Amino acid sequence: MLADMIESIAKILFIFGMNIGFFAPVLGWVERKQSAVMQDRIGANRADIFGFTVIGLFHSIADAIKVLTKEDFIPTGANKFFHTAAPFISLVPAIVTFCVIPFGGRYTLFGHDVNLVISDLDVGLLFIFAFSSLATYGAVLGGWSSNNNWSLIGGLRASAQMLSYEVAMGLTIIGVLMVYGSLKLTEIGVMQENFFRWGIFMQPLGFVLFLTCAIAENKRAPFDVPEAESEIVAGYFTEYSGMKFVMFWMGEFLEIVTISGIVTTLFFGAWHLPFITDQMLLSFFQFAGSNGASILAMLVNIATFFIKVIFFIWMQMTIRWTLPRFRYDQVMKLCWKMILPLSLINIFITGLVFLR
Amino acid sequence: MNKMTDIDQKKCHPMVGVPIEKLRPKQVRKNLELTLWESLYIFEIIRGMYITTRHFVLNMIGFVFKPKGQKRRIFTVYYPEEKVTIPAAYRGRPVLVTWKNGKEKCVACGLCEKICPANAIMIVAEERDGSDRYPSAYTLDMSRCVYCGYCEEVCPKEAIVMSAEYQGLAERDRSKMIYSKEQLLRSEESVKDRIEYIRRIYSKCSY
Amino acid sequence: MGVEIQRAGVSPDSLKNLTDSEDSGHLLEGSVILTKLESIVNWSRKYSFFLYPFVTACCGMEFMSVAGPKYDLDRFGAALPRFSPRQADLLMVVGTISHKQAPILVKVYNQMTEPKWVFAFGVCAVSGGFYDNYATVQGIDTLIPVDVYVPGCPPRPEMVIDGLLKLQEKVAKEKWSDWPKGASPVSKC
Amino acid sequence: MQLLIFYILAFGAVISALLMVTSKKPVSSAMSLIATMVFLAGLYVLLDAHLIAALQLIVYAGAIMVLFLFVIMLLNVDEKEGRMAGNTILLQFGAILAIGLVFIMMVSLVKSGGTLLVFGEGADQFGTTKAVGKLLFTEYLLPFEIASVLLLAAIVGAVILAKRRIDDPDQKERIIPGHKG
Repeated sequence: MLADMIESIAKILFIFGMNIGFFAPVLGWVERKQSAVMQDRIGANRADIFGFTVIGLFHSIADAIKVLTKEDFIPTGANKFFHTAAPFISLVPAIVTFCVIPFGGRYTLFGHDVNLVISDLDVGLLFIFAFSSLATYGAVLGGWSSNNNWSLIGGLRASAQMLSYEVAMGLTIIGVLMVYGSLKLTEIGVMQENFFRWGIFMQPLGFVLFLTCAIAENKRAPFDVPEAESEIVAGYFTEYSGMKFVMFWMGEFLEIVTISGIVTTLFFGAWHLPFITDQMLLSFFQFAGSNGASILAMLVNIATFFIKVIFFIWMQMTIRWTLPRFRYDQVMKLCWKMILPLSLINIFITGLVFLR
Repeated sequence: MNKMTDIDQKKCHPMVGVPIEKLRPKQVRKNLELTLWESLYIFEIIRGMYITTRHFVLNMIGFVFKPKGQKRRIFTVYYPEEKVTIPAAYRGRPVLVTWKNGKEKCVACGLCEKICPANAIMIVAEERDGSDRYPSAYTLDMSRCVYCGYCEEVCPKEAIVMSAEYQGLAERDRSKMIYSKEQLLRSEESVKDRIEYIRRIYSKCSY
Repeated sequence: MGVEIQRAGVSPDSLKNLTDSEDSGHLLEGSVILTKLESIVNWSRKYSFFLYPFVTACCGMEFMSVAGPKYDLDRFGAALPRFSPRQADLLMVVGTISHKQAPILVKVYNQMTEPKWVFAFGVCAVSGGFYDNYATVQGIDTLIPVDVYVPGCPPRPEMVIDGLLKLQEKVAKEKWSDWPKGASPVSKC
Repeated sequence: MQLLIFYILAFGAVISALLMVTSKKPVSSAMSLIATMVFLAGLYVLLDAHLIAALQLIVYAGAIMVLFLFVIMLLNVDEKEGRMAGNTILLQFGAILAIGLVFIMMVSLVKSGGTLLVFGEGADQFGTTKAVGKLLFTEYLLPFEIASVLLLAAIVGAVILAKRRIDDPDQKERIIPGHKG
């Protein structure tokens, strides 16, 4: 019982620390620096503490402190409760969804069975969908409660876009579910031990469609019509300042991590290295004793998982800095006329092949 | 027009300064209907991402293994530490040129004051030893000056020229931007390039 | 349609009261902790300007060239343009402000949240430039307080960076007791 | 522990349901309804019905209520509009109905001897996706199919309602030539 407690607390702390402590601040810096490198610039590099500029990493610290000391503004006529609650509503689902994503397999440590997922839910995927659908309210309420027309339009756009892409996303994932026959993310992970059983080989079309839908659900660059600067000032967070505004952003950044986690788990073999099964890994580390071997294997698996996640974060950032924004009707057309039929075709073909 | 541009005795396109042999008409697709390949989007997106990724990777390699002696790919000017050299044709802030003995060349004729479109110049003329005219006060309002170069062009004595200076012009106080004569004086040596340039360029184009 | 500024629980304000109250003023005057905190916050503000580009005229081109790869405003941490004044720190007034445009500029300034700074970019914003006529505002400092003036028509990118460095110096030396209190210093327009 | 969580969730559900009825602003009402649904989903999780909980969140809290909010925001519904505060007969009828419902519930609670709530005592596979799916496609196949036919009819109806009639002379002028519907 105590061991279970310690295990789950350690896992929660790890994921929470990884998300809030590492990814949320560092992604702000990464986005800045990556865009700079991609555009042949140098990027933020002048903030220094005692003469040290850790290639501009202190700029995100400066941003954080500045944002904390910025005036917190609530416009007149705004609904204060919802105006304050909206950033939290959009931030919390982004953190919570990570608790069903496995970041490692199953190991036996000192006679104790360790499963590297915070909550091994039977309906893991549906849980993610449920909470990502709750994230809509953050945008909608933020837009409505600001008492501002730009915000309202942004909120309406956000809700319409997120609703329609949720439908499409649900359909794109069904192909994967048919292949692996489970909603449990750990089971899906275990089944991808064989390199040629990875989701990307089973469902290449599903992968492309899912990534598109996920980016659209996250409201990032090619699909950032809810916050289009050229049309509606800053969309649903026009009236937000200081910390609340940054909370929307943090939610966005954490959702990038979550999307990368899901894509890694469903399509890129979760925590497995290609061509190396768990058994091989364990036997490879046999020199360290049985406990040491499983600890080493665990570390290798966690590292593999997070390297894959970081790769997909990088990929999403590249997409964000490469593609221009869609028009609103194009976003809707892409969803209902392209992705939805294609995902239905994908389901049909998968059914033909696998359920003969 | 051509007289102005073939300074280097090279045949250049009058507009862009590119040798004519290198100029090729660029084909522009006028029809906006997408081909089937383009309307699939995905391959075009991959092509775009290839370009950005190539830039990213090459620049990252350039960061890690710094090329020695070569021109670096990232051409950002690290301004306060690094400065670009400015050609003589650049019109920086106007300065008053002095003779070798430190006296200003200006004879306070008032032409620059008249022609200045922003009314930035104000001259108070006086006579030295009963014959030499000189400006006892020459104020230049830098908060109004638009760097047009009319004053330089109209000056009969080459007394006011556009130098290559551009630093230290930003101020926290607007009243500090009104420059007096003492702040404007520069030796002839420091603006030699510009004086040569204006001699060449204004002798070619006679208005 | 006037814009009313409503201030809800500004965190620096409560801290400021500590230094401002008369009886404790002499005690906390040179307080190490407050000075340290002040300098840390000022350091962070110095390196994290979110711009609001109020671009009305040709200087916008030069603004783009400063923000572009060659001169790269991002090096100073001032790269993120926010088009909502609520989120911006630095109002960049780029270009000619006509009298028709003036109320809009003042409105945008009033809508910005504290702390905020203003950057006059180009001679038109500094003094009206050669538009010395009935239609143009003779310098935006007749409307709103300006922190840095950058002359030039348009200014070279280096001049803008000079101005930004000057502003950073100013921000680093700021004292919390100097910040404006209560309503915005600019009246409704 | 489970009982404590149950009480928290149940209390939250009841409070938010009351808030939904009593609050004056339509948006607050809608948000309270969403809160109720989230709490109910928590109750389902307590009863080991994970699939139902997830579906509750996705379908009701996630999709349907967003549409509700959408409509409320777009129409900007006034506070007084559509409220039946003035309609005393309806109010009385509703009160009687509610009291009757509470009475029936209490009777059944007394009859069952206080063991209405049993946590985690379902069958081994109770509430899993597999079990629900199996039941749905074997025992309850007919109701399931009928429901799907009903939904299809609803979709067709919606399409017909939303479709632009080309033969309608009033509507015809509005179609922009060359613009693909």
